[in-house]
Amino acid sequence: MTDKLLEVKDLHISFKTYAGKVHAVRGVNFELKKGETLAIVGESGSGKSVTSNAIMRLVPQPPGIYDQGEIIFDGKNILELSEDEVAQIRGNDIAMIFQDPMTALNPTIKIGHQITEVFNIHRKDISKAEAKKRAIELLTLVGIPYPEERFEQYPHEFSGGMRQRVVIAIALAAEPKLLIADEPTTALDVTIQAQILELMKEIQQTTDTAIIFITHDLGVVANVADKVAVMYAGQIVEYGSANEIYYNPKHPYTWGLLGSMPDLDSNNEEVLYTIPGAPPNLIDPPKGDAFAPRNRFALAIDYEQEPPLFKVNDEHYVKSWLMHEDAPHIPVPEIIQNRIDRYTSQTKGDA
Amino acid sequence: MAKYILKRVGHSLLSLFVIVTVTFFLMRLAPGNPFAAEQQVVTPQIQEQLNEAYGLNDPWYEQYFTYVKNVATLDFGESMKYRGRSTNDMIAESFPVSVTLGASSLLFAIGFGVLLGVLSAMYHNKAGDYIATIVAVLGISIPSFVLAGLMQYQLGLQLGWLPISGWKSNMHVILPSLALGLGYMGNIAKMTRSSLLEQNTSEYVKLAKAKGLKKWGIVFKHSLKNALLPVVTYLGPLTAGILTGSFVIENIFAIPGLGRHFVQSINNRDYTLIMGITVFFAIVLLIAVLIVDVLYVFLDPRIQLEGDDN
Amino acid sequence: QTTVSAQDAATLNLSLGAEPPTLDPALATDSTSGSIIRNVFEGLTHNNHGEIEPGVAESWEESEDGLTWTFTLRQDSTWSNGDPVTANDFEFAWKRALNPETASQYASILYPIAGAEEFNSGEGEEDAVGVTAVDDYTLEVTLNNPTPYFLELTSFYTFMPVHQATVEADATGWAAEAGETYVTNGAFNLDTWNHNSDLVLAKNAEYWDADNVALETVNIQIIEQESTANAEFQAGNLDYLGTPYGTVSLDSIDMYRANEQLNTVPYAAIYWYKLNTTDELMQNVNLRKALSLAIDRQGLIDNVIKGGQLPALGVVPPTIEGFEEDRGYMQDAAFDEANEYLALAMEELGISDPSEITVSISINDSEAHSTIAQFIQSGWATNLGINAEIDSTEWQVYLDRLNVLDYQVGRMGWIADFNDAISFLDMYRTADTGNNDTGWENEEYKNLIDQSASEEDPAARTQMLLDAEAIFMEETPVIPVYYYTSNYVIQDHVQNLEPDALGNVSLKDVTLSAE
Amino acid sequence: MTEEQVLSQKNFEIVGGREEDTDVLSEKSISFWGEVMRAFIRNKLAIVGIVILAIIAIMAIFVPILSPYDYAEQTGVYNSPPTAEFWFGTDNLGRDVFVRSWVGARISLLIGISAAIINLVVGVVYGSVSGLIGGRVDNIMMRICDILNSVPELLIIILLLVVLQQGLVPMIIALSLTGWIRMARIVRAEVMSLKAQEYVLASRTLGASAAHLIRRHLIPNAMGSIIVTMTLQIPAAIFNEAFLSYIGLGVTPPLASWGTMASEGNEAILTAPWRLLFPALLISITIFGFNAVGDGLRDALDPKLRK
Amino acid sequence: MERKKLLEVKNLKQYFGKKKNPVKAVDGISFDIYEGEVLGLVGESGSGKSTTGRSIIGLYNITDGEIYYDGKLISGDKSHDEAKELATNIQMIFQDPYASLNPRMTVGEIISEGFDIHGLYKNSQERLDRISELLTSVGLNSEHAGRYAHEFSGGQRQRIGIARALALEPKFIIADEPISALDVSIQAQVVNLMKQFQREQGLTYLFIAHDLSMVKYISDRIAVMYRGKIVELGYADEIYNNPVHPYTKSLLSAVPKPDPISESKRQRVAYSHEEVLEEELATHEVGPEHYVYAAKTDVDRWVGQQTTI
Ligand SMILES: Nc1ncnc2c1ncn2[C@@H]1O[C@H](COP(=O)(O)OP(=O)(O)OP(=O)(O)O)[C@@H](O)[C@H]1O
Ligand SMILES: Nc1ncnc2c1ncn2[C@@H]1O[C@H](COP(=O)(O)OP(=O)(O)OP(=O)(O)O)[C@@H](O)[C@H]1O
Ligand SMILES: [Mg+2]
Ligand SMILES: [Mg+2]
Repeated sequence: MTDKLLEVKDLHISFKTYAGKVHAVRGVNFELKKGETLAIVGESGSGKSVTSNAIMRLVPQPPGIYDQGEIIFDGKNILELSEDEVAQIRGNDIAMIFQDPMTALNPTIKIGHQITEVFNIHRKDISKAEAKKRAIELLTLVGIPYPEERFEQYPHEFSGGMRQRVVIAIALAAEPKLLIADEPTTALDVTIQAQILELMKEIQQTTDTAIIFITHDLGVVANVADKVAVMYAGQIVEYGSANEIYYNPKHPYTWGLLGSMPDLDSNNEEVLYTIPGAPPNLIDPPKGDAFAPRNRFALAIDYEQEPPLFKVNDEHYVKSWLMHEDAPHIPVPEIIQNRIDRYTSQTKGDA
Repeated sequence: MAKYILKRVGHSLLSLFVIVTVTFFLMRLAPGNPFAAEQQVVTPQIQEQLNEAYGLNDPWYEQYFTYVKNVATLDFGESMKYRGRSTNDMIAESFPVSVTLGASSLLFAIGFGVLLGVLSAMYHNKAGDYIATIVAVLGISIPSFVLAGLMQYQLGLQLGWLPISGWKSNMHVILPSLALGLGYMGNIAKMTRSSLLEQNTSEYVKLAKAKGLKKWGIVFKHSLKNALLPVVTYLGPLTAGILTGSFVIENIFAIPGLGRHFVQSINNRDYTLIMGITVFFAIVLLIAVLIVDVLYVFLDPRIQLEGDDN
Repeated sequence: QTTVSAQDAATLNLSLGAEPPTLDPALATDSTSGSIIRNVFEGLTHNNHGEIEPGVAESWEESEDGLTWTFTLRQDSTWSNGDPVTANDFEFAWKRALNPETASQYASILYPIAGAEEFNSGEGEEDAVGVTAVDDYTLEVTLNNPTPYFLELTSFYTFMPVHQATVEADATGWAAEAGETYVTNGAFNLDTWNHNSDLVLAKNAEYWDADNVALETVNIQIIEQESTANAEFQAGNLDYLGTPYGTVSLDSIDMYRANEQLNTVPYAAIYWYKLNTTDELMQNVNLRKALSLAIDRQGLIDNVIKGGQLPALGVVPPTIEGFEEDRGYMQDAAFDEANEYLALAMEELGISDPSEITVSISINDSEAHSTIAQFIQSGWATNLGINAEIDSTEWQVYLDRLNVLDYQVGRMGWIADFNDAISFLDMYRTADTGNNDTGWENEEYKNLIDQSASEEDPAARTQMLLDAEAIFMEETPVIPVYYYTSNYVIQDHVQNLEPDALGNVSLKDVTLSAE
Repeated sequence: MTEEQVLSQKNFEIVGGREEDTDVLSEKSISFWGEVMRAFIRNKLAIVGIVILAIIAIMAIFVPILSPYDYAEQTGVYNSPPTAEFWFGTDNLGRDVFVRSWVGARISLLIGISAAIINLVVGVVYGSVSGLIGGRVDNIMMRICDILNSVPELLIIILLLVVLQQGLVPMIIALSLTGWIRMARIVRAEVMSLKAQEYVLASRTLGASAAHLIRRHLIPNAMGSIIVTMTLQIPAAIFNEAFLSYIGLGVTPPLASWGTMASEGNEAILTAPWRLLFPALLISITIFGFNAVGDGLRDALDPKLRK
Repeated sequence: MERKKLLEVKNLKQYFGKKKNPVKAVDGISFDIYEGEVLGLVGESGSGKSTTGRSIIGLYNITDGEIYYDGKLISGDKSHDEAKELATNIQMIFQDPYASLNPRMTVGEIISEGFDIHGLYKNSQERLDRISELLTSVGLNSEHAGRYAHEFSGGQRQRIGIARALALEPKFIIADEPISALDVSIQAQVVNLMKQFQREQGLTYLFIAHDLSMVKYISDRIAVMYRGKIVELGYADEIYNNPVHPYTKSLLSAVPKPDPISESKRQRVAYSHEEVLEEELATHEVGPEHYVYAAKTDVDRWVGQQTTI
């Protein structure tokens, strides 16, 4: 109980557009403990960013509307706080790293100032000199060489990877309890991505920060996550520990995600597993299971009724009628099973 | 930087040369002459004397050459209409007046324009936005001579709050500055608004919010400066234009500024004065644009001056 | 501000419609400059509403043949730098104005003087010019012909003396600024000249007649926009509005008349439409007459220009002696007669329908001219059934067009420099005369003008000019429209400020009553 | 357990995906302009602007046809304030200011729209050529613009009006003399950024010529800015016409434009204020209308501001 | 087996910016592409991959070097007709499915743009048939021709891009990161489609990507670029199993794997660039058709290390 840092309950968020009301988040539940990393995966438009922005109450209003639900952080419902109280939490208790390192920094303000600004806002007690010292420490921490010189430079003098590190440094400045990273590496090279991931893990180990990590790259998730939430069309369709999701995936959408990316050991003769079609229109979400039209194993009921969250085990929940006892047993597709087997045998072999 | 400026000055001199040439020929192609008057007491002989005295009988290339030489030495000679008065003196006298008027209306335009722009961006699509936008567009919509006339009549004559015309005290600056600045204010407000709105959807503003900055903090510490960059580009030529005087406003308020000289010199075919003012205006414009470009480098660290190899 | 200082009490506030182009008497060409020069300089004589009174000259004598004038100068007239004003200053000034190097545009006004035109044209000698300082206080002038208006001319600004040493020190710059170098001899000194903004005249304490000068200070604001000047007058910041210090604009006349503020006095000036008699259409005299007769001048005056002007049915204004009465050349708004002439004209021109005639009225851009042109255009259309177009061009272009006879009907105004009929008639002596612009000439007319120049008997001379005018009106190379009036408004506490027939004001005589 | 009962075995048959469901596009094809239109219609100020302009256009078309007075007709009622007969009063020649105002509307709008069209054609061609070719050519072309901007416009206009005689057409040409530069600059900037777009590169890899690129890709995509600029250049031309009228270079009388009427009325501000008021009001309202529409279009065209 | 060289790139250089201080986007690279194969091009961001592709297709005036297509020199100044001719042989698929389709054109117009430029299918029925044929072949249907690109999802858009590239029936296609901007679930659709065309129509690809796992999956051979140079080139398996250049090793070590256990054990190999004198650099064959571009001494050292591991 005590180490439960964040709890999201039945969160519904929609956007008013003139095409209609977009139901971007449709009943999301999860919780997060101190020092834990939750990865949220899912394709574009599935509501990952909206969910994470909601935690900092950054969903723009208008057009966004918090329809329903609670976000309890440190015992307080973020959605009910005043604007000033939320501002107090932002950047201080909860910090965020954005996807695009190229545009997230103000191009006309020196890097150093963009970091020390956090102290100006939240730690009025810290002197200017002290703030500068800490900023330089942070730059060192995120692995930026010559931090004193870099402190005085502008964002355009930094490479993409370095800018992303600066963004991380800003996020870390106030030693937040929760760090939300919204696709922090999507725009980066694999090598730089790997460095950033290492950096984040390292920091987490020293500061015991909880992390919400948003991505659509399952490889990255495998690297960082303790728990994984797979989102589809505004809902979490599969939720569980990383091992469960990777080695015992149950939801056909998760299969699709796993199967569609080859790995370095894949046989290039075989055809990649694909999820046909495109995600549903969230203005008028389909009845039943939103994934059904793209699901080759869709059941008749999928078109009628929304599936409940089935529990596979304590660490694994799946929102699919396939988990129903009456449903036919569908084995994990071969290509994915093969890979799982390969991984697990390797592991065994190594062990 | 120095190299860049030098290069720019070079370009400007070239432009100046072309401007001088074009103006010279335009001017001489236009019918009329500086000595025309309704009561033509000027006999052909006298006309001849005048032409001789002002070198208007020389072949065009000689006259052109003289002009270019004058431009090079920045001495334009004596006005043809205001006899005995040197063109340089006339510019030197009237420019400070225009600068005072221009600067005060610019100050007004920028101050209120930015304020209105910020207000309407901050209350985007709310009442505040509509009110500010309407004020801005109204400013743009009223011809300055109409506005000037109305203010003169209402504030000057009817209410007696401010002087109607003339150029004597600080009070005399107020009405003309308002009349001159209101339109620019509207434009600046509109530009600030749209550019600020653009900034507000940017990622760095989101990051600033995520840092815990409040609404106004974000505007003043982050987005406003960036939003004003396009406004600064607009200000370059505008400043040059506004500082070199507005014929309409100066005429209505009887202000001894440069703008009046400019239009009158053309009407009078006062060749030396036309030339002097044109060159002067071009120089001010070129300098203003240069200053804005250099200023831009300070405001926007991303800009690398071409020709400035680190 | 509870107390009004003595200074304030003797201050007059005026406006000028433009910056005076020059304050050098020899170079001035316009009434704006004249309105200042007249008050800071003093010529041999004063023109007090047609009465020629002594100025620097105490007395004068005209020879029997009217060719020699001898002026005796007063000895107490001094320059603002203390030097006495001498006959030599006049001789110098006049010869300077005539000197081709001075390039004075108004030199021609000195041409009645013997040898003047020759010298000015570069053909004669300076010494041959008929003006001599016999001694310090005696000036002798020899004329080409007896010139009845010569005495009046001596009050004109080109005839003002200048201070030789000053002018020689800086021939072009001496009159460019107020201050030491601007040495004058009039009732006022130029105290301040903020170019394009305002001038301040201050009473000249050394002036010989200073005791009779009431004003201490005259502030003259330069205000181009008529509506601004109007507003300033209504706000009480100007004491007078009217020739030559600003104008009562067309649009405000009604208002001032309604307030019973408007004053109207005669003005030796005419507004006329010149006709290009070399034009295919306009060479037809009957058409010219038709056009002239078809104008409702009184209607124009009453409804549009409203300044109490007089319909011009001749070319010499009634301010001029011998021309006071209507000469009966034609009727105003004689539409029937106009149509008769038009019928004749059409026959001659081989035109069957008036609508085939299109006349182009050229004007320069100006609201007043355009208003009048539109009234006349509309009148011609309704009364004659012809088409009229208005061709409005920029001022300089307009003058150019008139000069080269590239027009059909063109507006012009003429203001007499001296109150004599010749001022209106001389320019049509030949087709080449500077201000003719109509291409018209008439042998008989020319002869009459030439004879009048040497005629010594004033009555006979007037008759010659009347005859000339009759010929002119018969041929109608110009359509007279109206004789100007000077309209002015004035604050109640100002007295003795009224423009004369030439549109001049003498500030020397102005007095103020306590408010 | 009620739910359980509903769930029969049949419900759990595999029926598979309905791929076609997801690939189906929305019923109605929404073109880019359709989208812009929708955003535009939601902008209240812009709609006000459109309504204003529509009313003015309708009045300008019909009033001179239906009015009992001709615009040049001198009724004999001089300087009358607004009455039941003369809604906007009469002027110093006794003409009906109402009908003159709407004839003036025709002239001013004609001048504004024609000048804007000339600016459009010249500016778009110049700007897109300059932007597409780039490099030295661009540099020279832009310098020419700079120079044109610093030669006194009035001098050029006077000369032009002299050469071509004063009138409507020379007026329009005079007003577009430097107006196109703004358009050219904007088009150039757009083209510079558009030409790096992948779809332009794609077209180039297909072997497209410069003319093809300009016609098919660059201009259509710069259209948004072009239209916005144009809607803002119309009022600018109306304004400049008023200025030229003020310095006496307006249309030839008895024709009226708002500019000539306002500048004449300006002199009568103390005595016949209606002569200033109505044309000035119409100028202001129209310019307000164009600005509102232009701003609305700009907002509608900018997907970031579109909601 | 004698393979036919479809494309030969010799010492290609592409510099940008000022003469004095140029950005050397591509700095002297040489490689061949054989008919029917897929050559994968990987490397860090900014290493010059896109520039290479664009130089080949003639979007830039190359600074130096030669490019031969089917034995014909295609680099250097070309007439408009030659450029058009080239367009029928080489086509390109772009990275960004949003930016690469003109938002003001319908899908049909986009696909048929090449026909207009080349004056093909003047008959409107033929043209419609061809458009619908192309749409069907990429898994869309002919009714989509009248729609605008923004009405489609990313994957569908990329298929439209492919259809456009195929419209002129080229033999060689440069695919510049055709899947990086797509959702994971949709990447596979596109890759499958591209492979299908390779099989069915014998297309040759230059496949540019930074996702090594996808590149390895689709490519026959792989070239690794680093700072404007190709540092390693060889068969896909060879590169993967026997990387020689430390940059390649570093790259491989950084590729994430959807496997938590191996991820938790993963050791990233860092690479730090060492400046080597230009003259010392050369291409060395370290295995069968496996080339490394480096100084001789370095190569020897790396190969030595290779065996010891
Ligand atoms: N400001 C907004 N206005 C309207 N709709 C919005 C807005 N922000 C998000 N949405 C909608 O909400 C849905 C979820 O968006 P969200 O950004 O959370 O997706 P995501 O999972 O983060 O996708 P990505 O991987 O592309 O970042 C989308 O359908 C999007 O269109
Ligand atoms: N048109 C251009 N002008 C100037 N520099 C350019 C231009 N195009 C590319 N560059 C520069 O050339 C270098 C190589 O760019 P290129 O786009 O080829 O890299 P890339 O390998 O495709 O990278 P990415 O993976 O980010 O697409 C970069 O440093 C880039 O900034
Ligand atoms: Mg997102
Ligand atoms: Mg690239």
